[in-house]
Amino acid sequence: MRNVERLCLAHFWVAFGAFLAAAVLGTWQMWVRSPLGADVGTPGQYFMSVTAHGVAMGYVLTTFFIMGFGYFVAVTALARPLPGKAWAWFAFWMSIVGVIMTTVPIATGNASVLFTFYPPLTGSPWFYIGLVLVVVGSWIWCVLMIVAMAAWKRENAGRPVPLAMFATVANAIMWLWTTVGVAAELLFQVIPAALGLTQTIDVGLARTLFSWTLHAIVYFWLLPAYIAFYTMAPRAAGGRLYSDTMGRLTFILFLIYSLPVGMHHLLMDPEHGNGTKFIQVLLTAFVSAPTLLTIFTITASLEIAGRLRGGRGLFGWIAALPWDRPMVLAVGLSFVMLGFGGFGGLINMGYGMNAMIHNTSWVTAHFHLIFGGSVVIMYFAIAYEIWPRLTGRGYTSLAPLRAQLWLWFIGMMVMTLPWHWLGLQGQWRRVANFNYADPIIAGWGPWVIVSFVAGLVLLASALLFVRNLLVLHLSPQAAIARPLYALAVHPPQRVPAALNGFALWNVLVLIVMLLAYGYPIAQFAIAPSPSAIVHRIE
Amino acid sequence: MSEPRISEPHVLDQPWRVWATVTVLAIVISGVILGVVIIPVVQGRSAGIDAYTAICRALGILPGSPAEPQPFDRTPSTPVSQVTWTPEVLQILARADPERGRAKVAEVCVACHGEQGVAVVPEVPNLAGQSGAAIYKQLHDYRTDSRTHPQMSAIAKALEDAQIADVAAYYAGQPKRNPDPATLAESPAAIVRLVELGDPARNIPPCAACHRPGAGGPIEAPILSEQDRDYLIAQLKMYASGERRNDVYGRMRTIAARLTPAEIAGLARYYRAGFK
Amino acid sequence: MHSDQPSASDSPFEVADEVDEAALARVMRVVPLGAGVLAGAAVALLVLGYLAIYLLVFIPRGTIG
Amino acid sequence: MTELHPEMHERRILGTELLWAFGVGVLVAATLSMIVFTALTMNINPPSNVERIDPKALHLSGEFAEHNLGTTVAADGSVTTRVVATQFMFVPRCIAVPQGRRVTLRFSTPDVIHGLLITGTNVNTMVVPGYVAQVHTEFTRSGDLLMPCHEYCGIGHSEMWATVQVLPEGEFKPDSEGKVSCAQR
Repeated sequence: MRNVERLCLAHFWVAFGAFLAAAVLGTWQMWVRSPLGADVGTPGQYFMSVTAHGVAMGYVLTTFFIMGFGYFVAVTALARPLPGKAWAWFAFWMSIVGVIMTTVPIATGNASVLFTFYPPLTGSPWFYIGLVLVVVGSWIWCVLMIVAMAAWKRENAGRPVPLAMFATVANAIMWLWTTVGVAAELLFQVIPAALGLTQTIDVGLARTLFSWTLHAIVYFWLLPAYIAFYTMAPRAAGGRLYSDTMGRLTFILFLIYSLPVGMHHLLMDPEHGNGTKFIQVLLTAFVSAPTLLTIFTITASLEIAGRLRGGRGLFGWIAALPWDRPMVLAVGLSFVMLGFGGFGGLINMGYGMNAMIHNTSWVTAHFHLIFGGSVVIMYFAIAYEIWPRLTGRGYTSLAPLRAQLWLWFIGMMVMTLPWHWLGLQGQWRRVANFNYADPIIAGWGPWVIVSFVAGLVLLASALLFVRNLLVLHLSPQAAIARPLYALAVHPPQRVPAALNGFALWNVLVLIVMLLAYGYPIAQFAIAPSPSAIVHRIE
Repeated sequence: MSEPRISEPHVLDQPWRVWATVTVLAIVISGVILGVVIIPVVQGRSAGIDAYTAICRALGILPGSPAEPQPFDRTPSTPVSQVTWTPEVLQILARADPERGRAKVAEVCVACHGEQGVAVVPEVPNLAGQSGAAIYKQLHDYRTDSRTHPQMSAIAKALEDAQIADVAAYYAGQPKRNPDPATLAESPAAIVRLVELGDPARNIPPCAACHRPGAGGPIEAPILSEQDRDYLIAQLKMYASGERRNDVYGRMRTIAARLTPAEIAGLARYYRAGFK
Repeated sequence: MHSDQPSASDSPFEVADEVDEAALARVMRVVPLGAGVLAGAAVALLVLGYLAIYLLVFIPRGTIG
Repeated sequence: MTELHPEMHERRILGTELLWAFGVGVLVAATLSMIVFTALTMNINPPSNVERIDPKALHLSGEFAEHNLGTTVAADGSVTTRVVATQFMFVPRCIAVPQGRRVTLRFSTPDVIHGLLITGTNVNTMVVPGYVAQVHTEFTRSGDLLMPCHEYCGIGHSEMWATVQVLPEGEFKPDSEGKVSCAQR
């Protein structure tokens, strides 16, 4: 096996190993919360599990998957060797060390602060330092992606960067901007407190810095799915990408709008005024633009494929699509979940309306649908699509792959729809148990059980996913039938510099971030909030 | 990336630069005008708040909503404890000297609390391995009469802040004896449940959420393992009746009032466990 | 081909696909009508749902400020 | 492709995308205008109150000292409820509020981050140490409601909730000091 393939597979297996462990924990948590689990587990174990679930899904699965996928794209889309492969391995091992440093305190109950930290609660310093190492590892990946694209551009002056790589670099640059907030929070506030160097924390500032990261990080997780939508799905369906330009514009819009919107996570917070909140709500409304553009462009691309396959009439092309191919099926299921999740997100960003659902199961449902549903199902599809190319082996049957995708879709929908309903009734988040004797809560019980059963379905799907990949490793060698990346209906010959690089957009991000976050952060220097004493969970 | 390439079409690029910048800035500026000026000023007008105040409130420079008058404060009152966990107090605790504390203990405390913090008189708390902050808080409260005791009030009043910290540091440094799991297993399931899970139906949090080392609860929460049984029963009863009230915001008064006498006895037995 | 390149020889994006240009030109006369209607209906439903929740659930629960 | 005027073709594609983008813009504007309209006409805002208070000395402060907590009716008839969120309970644990009257709810915490909502209403705020969180609202229906802590505040978080009694006008009776406590049931 050659080096880059080993590099990609190493990243993917770490990601999916963490995913499987987190899936088990998530299912267990739903059991504990349900009326069936009244005597299962202690709150200490529950919050330990929630911390591990969040860290594994949000930091390990995503970061490792995205790094591995980025290396794959850099080599395949640019058709040139990866620059700095030794650095890539260094970043991998550094991130592995970070994961271990983070996992140990979680497992011993010394870091039950959830993956979103909540200072002035603090856990073991190793927990945070480990996470910093993972982030620094991902920074190396970002630099490698930028270097790879720059090298390609030098060698191919004037030609448009392949969309897959353009999007990957957009994600890398976005991630560099994104991590500034959490890095500042950890390095200047939380880690000194966890080490005992400081005894107090300015909590308002910590929350504001984390909000800087909190929304854009989700787009960092999301972009691989969009890369698959634009560059893989049209070809898998047998068609072409409707518009390459819109693809570029979409990823640029994500870079600009995913960052200055994090304060919509703080709409219910007391440390900011209405006006600064409103500015970011307005910007949040515009972050729906790249997604809505994508929905249209990709649906049009699929329509091309369906009509080429003989579909007629207004909607006849839908039935004509090759739904037996995992990538096409995943895109379809992903879009359905994106629709429901997007609806939940619209409500979340509703300024005052956020009060109706803030920190209820509605929010949990929203991000499980968007990330756990529409994004992770695309991680599956990407894995299924490129695993044969990494191993040189072929699937003997696609049926278990389809079954796994359907199970994931059904499980996610059945789990999250009751959560939306319960959230609307005020079921709150992050609790180890509910008092089902209370008349208000009693009625929630059956729905909590339904979502627990759906959690079992999700667990079955997660196991089947790993099984499908393991089976492939044992399958016979096979030639790969089909190229991966889609052509556009009009493959771009020349594109404006603005759509072929990020200089302009970085300047715009800087300006917008100064406008959106400048005063909200500066206010803590102008009039610091009275600090809170650190509470150590160790 | 910053240097435009020779063969990239710059003619096309110019409008991109201009229009992208104009669009993005127009969106942000319309947000500023709407959110910081129009909405608060209109809201303030209907609530009788002047435009300047409304805009300051929208920015977070002045407290309150642009749409509502701010309520007035109430007069000050007698707090149940004078202790505040400021960095300065934590500094005093951190700078405490266990050796000076040992001398003070030998002079004053030893008669009841024992040299190593193992009580020699009934109904007196064991202090070995107790959290320093907990000891500091109680002594300080005796000194300010937030908590009263025939002997302790007088003793505490004779101590200075730094001496209290020294004594606390000394006892905190005495070896903890971890509860013996075998003894703990003999506790009734209902009591273990109360400790680990609390009672959701009665709104009682688990004891372990605060009273275990490193639980992350209130700073002053004492560690309860190996505590004297009679002492615990007496304190829980005094909390329940309101006779003892130096727990800030009534955290223990509320919980103790919801415990049955049998549970109080069971918890006291549980926490004595392991003390041979 | 460089040895670092995965075996699939997934080539750069220009690799020709199986799409017949004449057929593509034919379907492009209709596309994106179906997609526009489908995506448009879906997005319109989302916004209608948003307005419905705003007016029928949020406002009746009491205004906040 | 070449025989079908690719330029025209490409322009048509971009045209449809622009048309779609215009539609998207209209819908985004529709959602935002709902927000702006209700903000202007009904004074709807997310609860925001940048009012600093020292969490370390909260119990010494006049306003959030123990016996000032709960619901008070001022001389001018305005109703203010003060609640402390602490590990792991709300103080007081039962809150009486009037139905159909403007109420100002004020919260603060001496320790860590908490948050709260009142089921079936729009009352929802984070309680961040260092600040007084404030919600102005009107309870539209009477009855007993739950007020749980909805933000992770430590191992005992799950057992942290209070009850809110929304009392009809006749039952909401302040005592001589203007205080209103929960009805014993």
